[in-house]
Amino acid sequence: MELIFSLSQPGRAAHAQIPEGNVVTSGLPEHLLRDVPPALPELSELDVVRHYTRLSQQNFSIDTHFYPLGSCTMKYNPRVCNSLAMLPGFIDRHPLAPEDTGQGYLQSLHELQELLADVTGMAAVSLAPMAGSQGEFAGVAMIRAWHDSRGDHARREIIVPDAAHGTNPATAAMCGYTVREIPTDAGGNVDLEALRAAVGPQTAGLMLTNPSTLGVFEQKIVEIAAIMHEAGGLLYYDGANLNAILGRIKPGDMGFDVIHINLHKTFATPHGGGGPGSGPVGVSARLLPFLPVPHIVRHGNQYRLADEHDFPQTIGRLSGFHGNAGVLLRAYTYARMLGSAGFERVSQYATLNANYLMTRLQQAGFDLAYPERRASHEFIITLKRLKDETGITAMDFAKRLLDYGFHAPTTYFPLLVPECLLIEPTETESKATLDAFVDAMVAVAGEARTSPEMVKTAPHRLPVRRLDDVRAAREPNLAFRE
Amino acid sequence: MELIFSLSQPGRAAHAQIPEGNVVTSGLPEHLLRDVPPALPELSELDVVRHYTRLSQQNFSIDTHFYPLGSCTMKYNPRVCNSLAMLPGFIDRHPLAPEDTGQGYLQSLHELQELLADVTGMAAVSLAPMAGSQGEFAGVAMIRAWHDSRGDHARREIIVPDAAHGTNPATAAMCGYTVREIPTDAGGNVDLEALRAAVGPQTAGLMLTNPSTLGVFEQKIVEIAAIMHEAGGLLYYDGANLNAILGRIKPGDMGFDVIHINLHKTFATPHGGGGPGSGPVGVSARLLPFLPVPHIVRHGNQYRLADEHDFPQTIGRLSGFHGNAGVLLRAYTYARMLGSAGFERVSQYATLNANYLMTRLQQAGFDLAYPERRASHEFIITLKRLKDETGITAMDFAKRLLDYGFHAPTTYFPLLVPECLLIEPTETESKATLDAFVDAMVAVAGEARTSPEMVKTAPHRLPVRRLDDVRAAREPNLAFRE
Amino acid sequence: MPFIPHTEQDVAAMLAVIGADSPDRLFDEIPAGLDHRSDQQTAPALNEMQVTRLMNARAARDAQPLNFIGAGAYEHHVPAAVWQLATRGEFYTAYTPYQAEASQGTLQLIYEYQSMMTALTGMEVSNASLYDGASALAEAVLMAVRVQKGASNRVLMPKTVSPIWRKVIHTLVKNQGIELVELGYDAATGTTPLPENERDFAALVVPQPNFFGQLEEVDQLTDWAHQAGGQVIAVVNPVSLAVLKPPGQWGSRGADIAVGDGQPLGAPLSNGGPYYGFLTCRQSLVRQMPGRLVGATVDLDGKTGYTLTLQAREQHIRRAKATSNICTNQGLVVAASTIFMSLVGPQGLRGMALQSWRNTTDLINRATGLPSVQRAFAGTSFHEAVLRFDRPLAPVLKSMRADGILAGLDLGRDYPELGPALLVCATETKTGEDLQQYVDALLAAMERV
Amino acid sequence: MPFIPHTEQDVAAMLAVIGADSPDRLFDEIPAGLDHRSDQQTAPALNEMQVTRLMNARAARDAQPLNFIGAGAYEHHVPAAVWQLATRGEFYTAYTPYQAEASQGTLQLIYEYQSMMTALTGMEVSNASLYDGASALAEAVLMAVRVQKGASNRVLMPKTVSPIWRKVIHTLVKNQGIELVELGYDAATGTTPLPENERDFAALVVPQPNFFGQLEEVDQLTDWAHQAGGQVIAVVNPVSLAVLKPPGQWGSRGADIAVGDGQPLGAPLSNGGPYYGFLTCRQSLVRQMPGRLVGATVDLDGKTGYTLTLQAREQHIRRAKATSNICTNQGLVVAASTIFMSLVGPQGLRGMALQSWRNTTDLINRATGLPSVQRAFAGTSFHEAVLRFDRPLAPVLKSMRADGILAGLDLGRDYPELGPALLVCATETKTGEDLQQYVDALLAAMERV
Ligand SMILES: Cc1ncc(COP(=O)(O)O)c(C=O)c1O
Ligand SMILES: Cc1ncc(COP(=O)(O)O)c(C=O)c1O
Repeated sequence: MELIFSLSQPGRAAHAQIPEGNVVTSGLPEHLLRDVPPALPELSELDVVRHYTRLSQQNFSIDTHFYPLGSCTMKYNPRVCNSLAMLPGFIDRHPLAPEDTGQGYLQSLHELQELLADVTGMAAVSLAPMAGSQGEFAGVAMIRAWHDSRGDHARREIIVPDAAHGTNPATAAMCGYTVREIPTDAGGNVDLEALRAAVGPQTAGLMLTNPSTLGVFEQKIVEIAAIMHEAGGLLYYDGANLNAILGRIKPGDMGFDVIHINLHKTFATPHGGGGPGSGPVGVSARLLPFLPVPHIVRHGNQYRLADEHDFPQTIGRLSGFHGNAGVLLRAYTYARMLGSAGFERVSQYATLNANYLMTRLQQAGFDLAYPERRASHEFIITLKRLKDETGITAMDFAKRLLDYGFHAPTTYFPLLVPECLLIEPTETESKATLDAFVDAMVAVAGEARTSPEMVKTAPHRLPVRRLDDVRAAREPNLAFRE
Repeated sequence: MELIFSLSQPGRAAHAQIPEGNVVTSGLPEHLLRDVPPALPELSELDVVRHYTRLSQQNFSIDTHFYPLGSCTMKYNPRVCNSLAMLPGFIDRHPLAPEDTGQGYLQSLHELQELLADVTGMAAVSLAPMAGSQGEFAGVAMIRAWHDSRGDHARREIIVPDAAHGTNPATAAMCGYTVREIPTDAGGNVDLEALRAAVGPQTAGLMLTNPSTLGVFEQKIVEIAAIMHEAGGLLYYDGANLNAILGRIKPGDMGFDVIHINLHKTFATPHGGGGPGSGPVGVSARLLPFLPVPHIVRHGNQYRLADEHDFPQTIGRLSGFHGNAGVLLRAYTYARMLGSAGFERVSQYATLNANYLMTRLQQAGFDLAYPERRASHEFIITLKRLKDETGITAMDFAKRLLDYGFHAPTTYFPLLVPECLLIEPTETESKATLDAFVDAMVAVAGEARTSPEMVKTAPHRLPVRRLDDVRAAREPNLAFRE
Repeated sequence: MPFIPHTEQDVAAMLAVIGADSPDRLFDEIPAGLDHRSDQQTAPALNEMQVTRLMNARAARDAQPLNFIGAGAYEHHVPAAVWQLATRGEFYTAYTPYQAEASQGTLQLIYEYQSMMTALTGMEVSNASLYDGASALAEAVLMAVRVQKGASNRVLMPKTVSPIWRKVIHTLVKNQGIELVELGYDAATGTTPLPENERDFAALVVPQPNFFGQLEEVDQLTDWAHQAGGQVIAVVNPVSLAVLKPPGQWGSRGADIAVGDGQPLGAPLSNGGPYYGFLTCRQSLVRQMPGRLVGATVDLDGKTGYTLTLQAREQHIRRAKATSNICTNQGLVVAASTIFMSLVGPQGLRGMALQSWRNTTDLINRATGLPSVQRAFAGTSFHEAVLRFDRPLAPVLKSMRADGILAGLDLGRDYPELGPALLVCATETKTGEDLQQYVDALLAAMERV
Repeated sequence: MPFIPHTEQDVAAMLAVIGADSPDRLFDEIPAGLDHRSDQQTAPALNEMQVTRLMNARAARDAQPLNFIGAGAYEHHVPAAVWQLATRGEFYTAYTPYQAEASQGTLQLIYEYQSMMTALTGMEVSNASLYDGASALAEAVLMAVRVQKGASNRVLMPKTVSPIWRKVIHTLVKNQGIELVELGYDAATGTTPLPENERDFAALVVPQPNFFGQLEEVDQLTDWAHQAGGQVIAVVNPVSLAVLKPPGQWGSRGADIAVGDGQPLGAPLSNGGPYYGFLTCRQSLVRQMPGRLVGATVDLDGKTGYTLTLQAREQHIRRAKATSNICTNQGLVVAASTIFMSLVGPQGLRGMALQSWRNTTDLINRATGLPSVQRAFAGTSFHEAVLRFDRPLAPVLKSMRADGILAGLDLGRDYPELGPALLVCATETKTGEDLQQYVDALLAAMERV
């Protein structure tokens, strides 16, 4: 589509949006003023509404398409959560307003803290982190603060499995740690021998996703925790996959010392084309003093934001105010609609859907990465054989699926499975949708053999055909210029 | 797309929408109960959201396309009018709640009454009618009530020009009148001789649209009013085209006794795929006693709904409560954003756009129905010559325009111009859009000559191709059955 | 210039093409003396921020008390998805779907709506909506008289039909010489006895539940009217149809036409509108129906699509001979309603109906626990009921209003024969605490007055 | 089962395909003893109606007084179209646009956003957002140190940068051994003097307007830092940039990196989030940028399209060597912001900025009309300013709060050296009456305390 800038014309404006009065800048020092107005587009209100309405229609989204993107938990985002979070009392409140003006808000968030602590089996939860990755940061920073508080400055290393999400090693690095990668065994579990070999007095902690990004439950979790704790390190739980065990198994019971939760996955807050998310972090009792601030505390019927004065050992603040408050309200509303029985159902049906889809695809001739294993809420197929036979890559396959009206699964992650598709249907999709997806998968696999060229040049029915990523990176064009 | 029923499965439900508790019907008489549940679809919330989101994408609309539908005034519908009309205080109020709970609402509507009376030059305005056609009903019923109140029962005829909108004769009939049609002269005005010949002691009134549905201003309006009033009839103004003269000319000044206004045209309330609209009716002083009820009156700072007790001669009530209240709030908000200066600009720019587009199309070789006339806010082209030369009808032409991403103009109305397109751009469209539309018109005219088959079978780029209307009417299939 | 995109250069360029030296020139065909721009006295333009603040303040002033009024408009929960979807620009800003190929969204939705309404009422065909329940009943009356080919112009109208609706019908049909014959109700049960003395009539109107919330003996009434050669027009609350026998099954042949107000299916109370009227009927009457109809058909490739059909009934084709003058209907509310019905489904609708019935019953039981309050009628009431008091109502209502309760509708004006009588309604939106609050306020009122 | 579409038959059929006799069987790889379903104690499920009532009540309790607090979050009018469009399902429920062809809506929007942010800041490239202004500044600090290739780990941080932001930056950079060197401010002007004694540093942070609302001498500071061999990180309020000189033009070479919080561009105050951080910089630094970037490219037919690009900087490719660990960013708020900027355009943004400046100036003038209130600083303030009082602030604020006014932010805790000092802000949302109400409440407070 045309860029919004091409609709612009000097002197045009959406006049209803212009504040009254004609203010001149006299009184402001000349040398601090801008000489030409910023080149923002000049448009009527209709232009803008029409442009962005049409633009939106060029997206796949949960509200329009099945979106089985592994590791991303693209479940239904209840519409009511949005309306309630946008109520005037909530959206009009300034974050620095006195606490008595925000008791409804603070109570909701306090209850969310408690509810998350309960469902994860942690001693306390902080809602401060603004996404999973910042939750990881907070968690690893707390691990570091804990070692430091004990004078144990030698622990400079964080261990991560090779299947880990990229944010894990990146976060460890941001916390000043070096990263040691350990391999996965043939069954999809962490290689215990390698772990044993890796731990030592330099070990600060281990970051683990469970169920892992390979779509399987880490069966040796109890042993892993024991190895780690014996070595003096702490256990970090990447909660991106919490949807798989919600209401059934608590990370705290597996021995994790600190965890983050992606509310924009398990708690159904929208992904918004890239965010905002929220990554609350939960801790076992020994890490409590280090929680990020502000933290919501309750005194009888009153709620307030506790800060550095209440938590002198805190790792500190993570955001200008208090994290992604509006996202937290959405997650809270969702949680209340589920109730405890609902939590368990989430993991149960997410798992049922994944195992059903996995079985059907296997029966349809697809190769599973871990055929001997149960799927958690997601699973991996590998198209290596197909590629060897037809030249069709996982990416080609994914692009052609789009033509069938399905968003593609996650491709090429985790890195250790060749030509992989990581498929996560979530609990909110029906059997009928899964069956239709299997049909599309089978159809594309057929096309890979009968008309590979068509698959290689897919998609064909979308607003654009295959885009040239290489050119985008070689000749970066990152902004419109007249 | 699939029907929603095909997604249904017995036992499925959007559980968050089900009231708590399991109530049984014992206590209700068996013989008054239904034996099988109604065959409504059984769906999850995601199913519903996805279905209707996708379905919506199959529409053209102002928010997505230029929509130059003559007589319909498809202008931008400001988004804020919707949010404000949906504020809890407004949408939560029961229409029979005591008036002290609705003063904000009543004040707004009272101001709307005043503002509409002012801008139309009428003595008073009632907001009761729920669309233009009901406004016509109220107006003609008042004409009848007036004659009746004077004991003048002989007046059984309403005169309408042949160019009139279908609702005019239909309304006259609903009010128990017979309809006498009078012709239009070659210049697009009412044939004055025919009018003189038609009036008499049987004449109750004349219904006139001005500017007329031919897209021209009725130049002899002052004479027409004189003829009518001399004959003892009253003058009805169909305000569907008020956008053309808003803030510049008042129907009251032209001699009209009663008028309706389509708020869903001139006052930018949404058409919603067919409604709701609102058709306030304005009257000159002599018709005041007959106004429909309820009518909003003001006592100092207090507002209340006056009813039959206040207006004993009223024609009565038109709706179960008070008309399309939410539509009225939207119109009020819009009117306040325009202000009086804004009213005048509406008609000025609507007229500018229409005359520009008319000139450009004429220059591009299209035949105008009234080449000697100014366009009002709309104008007519006739494709008769094109049809004679190529066989392409106005309908074919219209369908092909859709492929170019433009909604078609009104076709085959008014009935007296052969192969006509009635084109109304409205004031909210930019020159750039009009120019692009001209390009499309020219392109289609070219195709009519070079590839008539393609035009005859258009559209080709929409969710469906040309639909078989004849079959729809011959073998009516009006509801889904398992 | 709010909402006008023209720049000065645009205007100049456009005028040049037209060959006019100023925009005013474009109005030169209009007789001099009609120009009245100068003396308009309306408020100055407000920008969006200002109008937002103004309307927020007014809406805040209208913050609503706890409501127990029904009487034709019912407070039900409306799922958030309903209006979020209905107000998507593609639905909100489309016109009547005259260009079918460019309007499949609206058209398929209406077809689905028609299907749902026929399912709900047990009738064969449904139109695409009328203005509201009252005007739909008026159209049904006109239709029934047409169907009977003018054999009679009398329509039997029970007093148990909403008094406001009866007034609306009078307004809308009187000019066509139709006579509405009022039928009284049984003082004990608040329902309509068989009007056995009536013979010459075109149609009998049968409300279920009736305005008092009482259940009428619809089978008997229907069979009686059919035997007497009249049509039967059912007036129903669509939510109640999740539980009550649908008009299509009344008596041995079913009602002929069913109408009602669609408001309970997803429209907020909203000061009384926009709602919509539904009208369903037998297949054989379809050509006498007022309003728009959508039908399924096929395109050039044989693919299913939807289009407006049987338009030869309508004003834009038939003009003075049309079945009605209606043009614009209540499309957007129909869109909301269709989404609403899809979301709540048969289970949810049944829950709404039964929970409303239970809450109202509960409220009645609690209220009649007070010595001075009684049920006005024996028999079964559904989700509304009439309470009779031993003292004037106005001060009681005022006292309860002061306690934050809208206690119900005072029937004194329309049914003076009932004495102090209050029509109350407690839908599924009310909790046990709400009911208690009602009864507490009532008790306090009785002590005060 | 809210949000779960499965019927019993579905479950049975699915289990049969899997070959499992119960859903529990699917969890049989999980070590026994970890199952903890029984002891969860959370509230029972609420249906949508119930949760709506609950949250409505809580939001109503949080009805907000008239607000004059700024300090990093600004109350501006947000056009209704902004969130109506941004919350359309296609934007609201899409993921990060990894499949470019199926995400052109989001991708083109981000490209447009990047273009607007570069226009506003006068810089060459913009990323697709970071979490918020504070974390964006932290990322800029890390980036500047990387750009300088570790030549120095010291970053000069004026005290005129928001105290909370400084704390956040400390949290986020301290583990990488970066030292934040605090620069004091001139007591008379509330601005940052040239830190002429500093030599060894990677970057100087320059806020404009600064936390006190005062305008810094950005040209001098920028040129000085560049001469000293450091990078310049601008911290700006995006609305002010409609009027103030953009960072790209500061001094003779312009700032190197510009960051800020995007909240004023269309995000409601919303208790502090979600907002977003923006980060723009010179083209030459693009490979050191944190966060996502969208670039234009072409498809197989040569048609323009948009895609995520230069991903080799990011964690999912670069892992421990990535420029940042950020993954999910604040996409939806960016969507809202892009729509916001398109709607208000350069004229509207200028109006917002100047009207806010005028209102704050007006407020300051009125307030300092009282004998006991003075401006804390000479020099020019923009749309915030500091008032100094002759008595303790807490009781004054309390009194004004009781009169329905949030009077500003008490600076006592973070800047005790200022004495009783209040940071106030009156944006374009405030009317003359609002200002008067403020001053009246202030006067009343002064009389009371
Ligand atoms: C396994 C895993 N860990 C961490 C993250 C990072 O979470 P976020 O994107 O919220 O920062 C993700 C999400 O993409 C993930 O899938
Ligand atoms: C000229 C004219 N008159 C009357 C009407 C009827 O108005 P409504 O559709 O609001 O009933 C219309 C609208 O379609 C019209 O164009």
